[in-house]
Amino acid sequence: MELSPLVLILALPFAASLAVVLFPSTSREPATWITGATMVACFALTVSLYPSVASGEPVRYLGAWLPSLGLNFSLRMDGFAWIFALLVTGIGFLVVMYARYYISAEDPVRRFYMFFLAFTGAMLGVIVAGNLILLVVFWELTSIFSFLLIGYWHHNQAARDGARMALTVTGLGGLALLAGMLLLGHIVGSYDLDAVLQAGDRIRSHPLYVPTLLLILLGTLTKSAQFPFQFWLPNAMAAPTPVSAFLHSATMVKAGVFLMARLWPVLSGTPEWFVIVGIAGMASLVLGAYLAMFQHDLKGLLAYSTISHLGLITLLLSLGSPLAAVAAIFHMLNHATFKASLFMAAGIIDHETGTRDLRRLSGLFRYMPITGTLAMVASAAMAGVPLLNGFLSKEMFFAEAVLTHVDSWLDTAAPYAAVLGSALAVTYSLRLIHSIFMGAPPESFPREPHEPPFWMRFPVMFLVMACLIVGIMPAQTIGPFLHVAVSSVLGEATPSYSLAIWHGFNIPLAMSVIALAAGTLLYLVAGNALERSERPLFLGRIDGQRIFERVTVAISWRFARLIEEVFGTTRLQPQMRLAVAAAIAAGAAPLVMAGLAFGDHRNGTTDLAFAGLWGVGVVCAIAAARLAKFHRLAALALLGGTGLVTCLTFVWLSAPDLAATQLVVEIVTTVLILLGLRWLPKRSRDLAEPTDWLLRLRRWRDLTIAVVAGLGMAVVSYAVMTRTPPETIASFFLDKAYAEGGGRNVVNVILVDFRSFDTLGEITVLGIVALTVFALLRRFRPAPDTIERPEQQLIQRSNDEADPDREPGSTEAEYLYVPSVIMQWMFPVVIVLAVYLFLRGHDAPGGGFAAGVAMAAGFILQYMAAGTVWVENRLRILPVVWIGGGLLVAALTGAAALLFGDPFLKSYFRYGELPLVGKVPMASATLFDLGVFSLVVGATVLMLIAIAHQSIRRLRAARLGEERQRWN
Amino acid sequence: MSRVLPYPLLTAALLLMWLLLTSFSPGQLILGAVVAMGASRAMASLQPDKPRLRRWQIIPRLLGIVTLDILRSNIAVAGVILRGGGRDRRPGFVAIPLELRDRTGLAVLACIVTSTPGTAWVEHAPDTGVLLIHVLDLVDEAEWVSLIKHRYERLLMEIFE
Amino acid sequence: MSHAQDLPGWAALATAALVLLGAALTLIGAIGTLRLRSFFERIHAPTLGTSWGTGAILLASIICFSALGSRPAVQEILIGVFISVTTPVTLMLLARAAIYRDRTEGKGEVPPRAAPRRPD
Amino acid sequence: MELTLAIAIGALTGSGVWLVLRPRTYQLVIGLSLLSYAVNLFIFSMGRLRLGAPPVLGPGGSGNPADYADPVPQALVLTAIVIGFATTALLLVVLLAARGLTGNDHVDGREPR
Amino acid sequence: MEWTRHLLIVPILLPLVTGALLLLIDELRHTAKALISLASCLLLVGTAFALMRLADAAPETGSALSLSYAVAGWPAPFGIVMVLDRLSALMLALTAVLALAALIFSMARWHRAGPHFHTLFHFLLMGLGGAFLTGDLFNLFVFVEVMLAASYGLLLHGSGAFRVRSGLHYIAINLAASLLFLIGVALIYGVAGTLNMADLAQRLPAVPAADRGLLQAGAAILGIAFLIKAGMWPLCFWLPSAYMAAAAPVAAIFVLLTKVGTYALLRLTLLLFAPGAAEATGFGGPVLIWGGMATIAFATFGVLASQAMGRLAGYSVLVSSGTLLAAVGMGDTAVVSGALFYLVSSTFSAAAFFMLIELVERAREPGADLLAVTMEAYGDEAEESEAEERDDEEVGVVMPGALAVLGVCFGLVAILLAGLPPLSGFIAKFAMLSGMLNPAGLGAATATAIPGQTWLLVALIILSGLAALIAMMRTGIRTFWAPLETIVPRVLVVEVAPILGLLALCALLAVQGGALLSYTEAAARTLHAPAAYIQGVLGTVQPGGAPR
Amino acid sequence: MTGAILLWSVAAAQAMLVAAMGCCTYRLIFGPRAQDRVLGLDAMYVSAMLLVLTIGIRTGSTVYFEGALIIAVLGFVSTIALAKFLMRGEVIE
Ligand code: NA
Ligand code: NA
Repeated sequence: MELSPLVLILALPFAASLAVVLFPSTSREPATWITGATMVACFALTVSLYPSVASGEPVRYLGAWLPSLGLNFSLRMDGFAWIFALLVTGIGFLVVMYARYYISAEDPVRRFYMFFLAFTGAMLGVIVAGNLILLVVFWELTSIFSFLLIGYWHHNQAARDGARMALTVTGLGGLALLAGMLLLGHIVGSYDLDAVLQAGDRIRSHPLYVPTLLLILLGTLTKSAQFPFQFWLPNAMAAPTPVSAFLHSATMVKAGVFLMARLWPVLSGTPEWFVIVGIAGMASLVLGAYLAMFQHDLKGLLAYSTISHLGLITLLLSLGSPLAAVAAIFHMLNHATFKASLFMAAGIIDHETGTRDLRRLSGLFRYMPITGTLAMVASAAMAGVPLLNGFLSKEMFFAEAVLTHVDSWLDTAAPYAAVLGSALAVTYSLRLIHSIFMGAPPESFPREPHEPPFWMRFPVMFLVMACLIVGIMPAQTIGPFLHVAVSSVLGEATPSYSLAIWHGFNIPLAMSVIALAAGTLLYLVAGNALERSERPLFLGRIDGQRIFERVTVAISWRFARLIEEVFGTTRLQPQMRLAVAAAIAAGAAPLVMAGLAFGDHRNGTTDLAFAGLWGVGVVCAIAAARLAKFHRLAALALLGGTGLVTCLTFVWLSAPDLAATQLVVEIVTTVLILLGLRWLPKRSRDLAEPTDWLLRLRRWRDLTIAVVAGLGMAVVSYAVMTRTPPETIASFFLDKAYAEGGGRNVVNVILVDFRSFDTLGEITVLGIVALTVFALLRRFRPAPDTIERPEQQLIQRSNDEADPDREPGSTEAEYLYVPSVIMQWMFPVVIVLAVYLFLRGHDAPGGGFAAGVAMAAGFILQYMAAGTVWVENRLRILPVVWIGGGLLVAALTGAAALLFGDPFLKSYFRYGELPLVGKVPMASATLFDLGVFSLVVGATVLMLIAIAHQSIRRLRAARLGEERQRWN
Repeated sequence: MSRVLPYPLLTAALLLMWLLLTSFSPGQLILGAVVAMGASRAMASLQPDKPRLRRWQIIPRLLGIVTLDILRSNIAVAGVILRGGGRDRRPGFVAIPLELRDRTGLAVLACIVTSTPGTAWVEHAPDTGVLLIHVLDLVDEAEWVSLIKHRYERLLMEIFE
Repeated sequence: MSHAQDLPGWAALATAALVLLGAALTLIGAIGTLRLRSFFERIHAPTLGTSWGTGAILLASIICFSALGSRPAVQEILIGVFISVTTPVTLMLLARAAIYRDRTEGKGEVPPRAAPRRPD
Repeated sequence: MELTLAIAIGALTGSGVWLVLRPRTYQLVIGLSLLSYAVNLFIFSMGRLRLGAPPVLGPGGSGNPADYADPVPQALVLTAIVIGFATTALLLVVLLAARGLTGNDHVDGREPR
Repeated sequence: MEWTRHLLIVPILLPLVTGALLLLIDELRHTAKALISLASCLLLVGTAFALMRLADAAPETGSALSLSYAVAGWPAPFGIVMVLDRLSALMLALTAVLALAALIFSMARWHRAGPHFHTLFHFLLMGLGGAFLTGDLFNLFVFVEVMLAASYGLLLHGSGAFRVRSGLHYIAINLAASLLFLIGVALIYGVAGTLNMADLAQRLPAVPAADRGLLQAGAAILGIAFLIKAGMWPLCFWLPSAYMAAAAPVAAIFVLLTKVGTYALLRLTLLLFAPGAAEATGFGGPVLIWGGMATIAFATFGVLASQAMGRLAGYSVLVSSGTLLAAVGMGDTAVVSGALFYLVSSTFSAAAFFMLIELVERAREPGADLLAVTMEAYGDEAEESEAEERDDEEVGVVMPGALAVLGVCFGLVAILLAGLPPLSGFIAKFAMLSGMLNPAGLGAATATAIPGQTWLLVALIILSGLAALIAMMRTGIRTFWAPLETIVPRVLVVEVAPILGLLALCALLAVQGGALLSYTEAAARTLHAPAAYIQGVLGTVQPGGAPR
Repeated sequence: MTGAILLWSVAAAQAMLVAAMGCCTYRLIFGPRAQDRVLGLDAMYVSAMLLVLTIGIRTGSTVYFEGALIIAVLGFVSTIALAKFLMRGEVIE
């Protein structure tokens, strides 16, 4: 990025903002100086660009950002931007100077300057952005940093509320602006400002013009605090005064009118523009001025006055006439100067007296005559008194207001509104001056007020001087610069206008006189009433802030919660119901649309035994569903029955591998659930069958869903089974299994070779689950009613204790005395079986998985026969090692292929010649399967043992408890 | 010997099992031996009571007797069931004082009693040696006691004690 | 289903008969579990299936596969051995559990636990 | 055969769905187990039914591929069985933990009012 | 060149081996485990970026091959292939970076809060890697299961009543989804006879009309499974609680899990039902669009209604899910490109948020958030014991100025979630919206008017940003501004560093967004040219070179 | 002829075994007590094993043998777990 002055102007504030962080927070001087210097530098840079800007050709910079989306880092400074940049940096500098004295050392000074600088950068960005989206970027940044600045004293409830409200409103506007800019880009085909400014006719005639306009206006009107979004600005007065002086006179709120002026050539001139902008402007003008009169807070008065003056500008822009636009631009500058000085004066007063309440302030003039004089002059400018800059633009405004642009009631009302607004401005300006500086000296101030330090007062003085000079010699001072600004906005449409104090006796002058006189009269009549009024007349009940809060809370909180409750749930059953229903719908929709016919592909005749078998299976399943609530054990046994029938089905339909695997899994699952059942207290029947009709209805609904789901699966599976099978990938496997996979059991070859990757993933799942189960059970807390030994054991134990010939625990010993012998002798048998299943897998049903589960069942058998302690005194089973080792073996077997440049998991197979034995098949897949075996053993044992261990954990805890009792 | 082959008989049985499962080939013999030895070692780590077969010659006789008894009982019980549960039948428990103390012997006895339809092993008290069985058709209690004691227990005691 | 034709007649008939016998015994046993009135009677019934029911079908299998000549089929013996070793374990444990439950609930038909013979 | 199996799949699905819509955790476990049987059979049925087909290639890998049952769904079912087993175990343990921590066996951890 | 092919397996193999290896190391050797884990994760990041470069080197369309890797050496469509294209490479890189951040964060304390954290973590990465790379439907199921299983473990990591209760829901619903997945895959196999995605795409036109309904039913059921995982309304209610319940680093990596569903939908809809075969989709597109919009709407209200920050974060994950689903449903290249950018940005920001929440909540006065706490008022003693077991003080350097740093991070996250400039959230949103409004590119003449549903979506996306702004502002003010005396939390550098890193990435994505955007544009174009994918898979060459 | 007899009798045997399973199912569902259910399941396992053997005979294939063997060796594991649960309320102590 070359160091174009434009880039520098933009980058300096941000860079300085970051630089401020680096300085210690204890001292405020460096931050102040950096900020001031940055402002000066930016100001100087801007000034240096004057020659090129004055030539009429904007200064440009183009950097690439996201060219494919039309978002470029394009900067563009024309006269309008130039004068605004000057205003921002100039007033910025003065505010820094002022803030140097204003911000107390107890405040986090660094943070203030950081945000202040960043805000300045963002504001400059809005001004010089040459791309609509880039403009939005900076626009949003101004919202964010203004939020941070307003909330600077966030220990204050008011500051927090003000900041929140400001960001909510301007954030909403910003997003709308983004949408509007997107539409504008869509209409124009470019986000480039130059291109957009060229495309006025296309924009105004486009069908999307109205939504575009609405969205953009939503952005600008919220930003400029225009009706009906004006309410956030008074609340933003909780900000430190330098912030108000900067943001709410020259920068933040000006961004809105700035953008309206910027896009004025392409958006204005239509009835929609006129009506919307006009109403907003007029309402703001009058309403702001009216409400300003009633404010007791000094800054509140200034805030409403700002709304009113921005309304004036907005109203001017709405008119669509070039002369009005000139007036608008001129008033933007004028307002900035007098309002900034007034804010700073207000800050001085607050600073010196400790209050901003107009009712408490009085007679200050004798304590601070210089400040008082300055404030009076600035107020006069605000009221539009001749010889001051405010008067000039107001005259132009009056002149435009009386002209008829678009014939409507709005147009007719404009001059009256203008006079009314001006008169009210006179009233509140008078009230401001009179209430603060005149009258009796106050009885008590928090501290004795006196003049502020010179350099704190200097910025006010400077700005007031500017008001005066411009007011007296407009053409010689501001004239050329204003012309550059105006012509850069209006281009060829720039009208001829004259900046003079005296235009002769004309209607605008008459209006000015009326306004001044009426305003003064009003203050004389009602001044005291204003001072005593609790709230504004008529509109007092309409409290923007409260309405805002109510609406926000209603929409963003109460309504949101309602929506969350109605359209969401945290319960599981509705979620399951929805999932099932969605699946049914998803499956049914295409079938309904495309139709479904059954085929005639069949294998074998209906076998009665098979049908009977499934009669058993179905009855078991339904009974399990029926009994699962109160007869858990029965449901478990029935589940086992269903599983058994499933196994038999696999046998029946030529899938012995599945049968074997399902069988061992079945057995282990049963043991597992039984282990778990010990920790589930019995269900009592008191929460029994539903009697309530609603519950019954729900059960019927669930039953319907279940039946439909079942029917659906039945129909779909029948439809597929009766179709001629497609050409599948299976033939490949059948072809290659023996020749290239080295196994006759195709299913097993698929598992350990063709699709060994699936198997690797699958055993990982098993391993993960085992580890999870283990982890979860380490923190296991049983249900309170299961912590005690099971009922049976208690009874048996008490029987043992009652019998003098028996010792506690002898029932248990006796119970297993004979059976455990057989159970132990089955251990080596199971091992042999597991090895057999494992080695056989490649050629016949079996394989690592079935073998592993079988092996695990062997271990469990021993645990059941003799108890955990007994087994673990004899066998050191390290299930986690089995899991890790198994995974490593499987993974490394697969990875070994990489050494040969082959892909992962490629298997090698050959026949080895062993003495005595002969040809022995050797497949690397067997090694892989060994990994599977190891993992499965480890995982299964880990899960089962982790549950089993809870029983002895409980014993240990009980023993600890007993000991504790003994010691106490 | 005992460290390498802690349970020679078991190892042999497991080897036989392996060969039955696979095939009687030299390769399987070697493999089976390895597997059987490994399994026996695993068994050894459980340190079960080591049964001593003192007179294994009697085993075939016992087997024969049991097979025939079971066959007979099969017919009898099938008859009972097919006759509709038998109203005149008198089921009941029989307590038999056993002298056999060897756990393996008892286990074999349990298998025999249970496998024989019509008798069921219900409860055995190791301290007293009293065995409680349930009989489907109990005609003469003493006959059942002597059947168990003389027909099976005696032989088992000869084999194991 | 060609293998059925490959079987020598005697083997086929023997197999058929044994299979029917085994299945019939098992079925009778199962019917027994329905018909017999108390649990301790019912516990006798399944042993029909586990003893000669299984034996007959295993024998049928041995004859069938030996005759088919695919292998000297004696491995079925293993099934017989394991079934007759493992089923009793279940039944023993179950019977014991049942009698304890009956005793606990005070059902009169079961005898109390045998008292030890005290040394006189 | 096809009809029988289709009905079986349907019945298992129906029972399973009914149970997973019930409020007790144990019902959920049993229901998901039944559903996984149903799904396993469903996957299996997608390879079409073969009665009496040789499940394993003949010695030396001989045999006409057309005579064999489709091995792919079988392999998929095997994987599904394993994963189903794992998840059943997990759900069971979570159920136990939830029972201990929440004091009831409702799937939501609290009894509805 | 050949060896680079093997890089395709590394994102799966490396975490697998690491996870397994860590199991063999004693549980008490935390440092050793952490270091191995970290090293592996760093390697993974390197690999992912190498893969991204590899993928990006491929020409975009035409006869280009997507890179494929035949696992076990069996050619597609019979064996399982891993397929690398720009999209999968992007997802892998995203995974790796996020994993690194979450892993570093967990080093402060979480990795010791329960057994085998690192192993589970790496298995999760393995599942993610496999899911993104695989070109086989059933293998996708397997890897999704690996991912889910690990996520169950990680979600329950640390235990506690709320966690277990949410875990139960999470597991139950995902099990149901997995069953649907299986049904869908099986049905597709039953009708089309293949599992390979590319092969399936190729076979589709040849499927007889009579079978088409069944095939679509299979695809639709599969779609429901993905939609449950992606969190589309009304199948998404499990998500906020689950994510809220998870430990911070776990929740951070969980942000990716919903993206797997979205990824699969994107991959499959564009591969199987490419724009050319529009009639084959039937209802897929509208369901995604309307469902996505419903999700955005619901989640937006959820964001507003959330008191606890974790819940807010959960709902904002849902917002991004809905946005992505709707964008996928629209399917235009420009929209998909923007959506991919959005995917990256929203993932980073949500992950950073989840990690931040834990640190921020340490600063909360106890009882400051009573309402939020009542939701967790379930477990009582369980939490105590958790504290007990965790009491071994975390080791590491304490972060100075913690509160300020956390505040800045929070603000940045808020900006990201609201889609405000200057961070990547804005660019992402802009790219998507721009794509929606200018499907043929900015300035290109559009013959057809933009349909109403697009307008609705645009509005929803913008409004969801506003809601996020309001909610985050409310929360932030309550947390950082309102309390009179904030407890300065003890925050370690290793905890803040990953958050800052992710946020810095978001900033970088904004500044240098062009690079990623041109990548996602290329990725979107590749996705819209399924022929190249298919050819790359089915015309695969063995890495070893030797024919079998 | 003999082949037909064999097939017929195997089919009949299968029907009988299935019927036996049906009887067991009755006990499984209706108990009346838990021990009856366990007994029913145990008997069902045996019938299932026999059914596997008959399928082997019918198809002339030895590959189904493993299934039967697994039931013979391990089938009792789940039923003894159930029995022990009834007796002790706990499977592993
Ligand atoms: Na018996
Ligand atoms: Na969390």
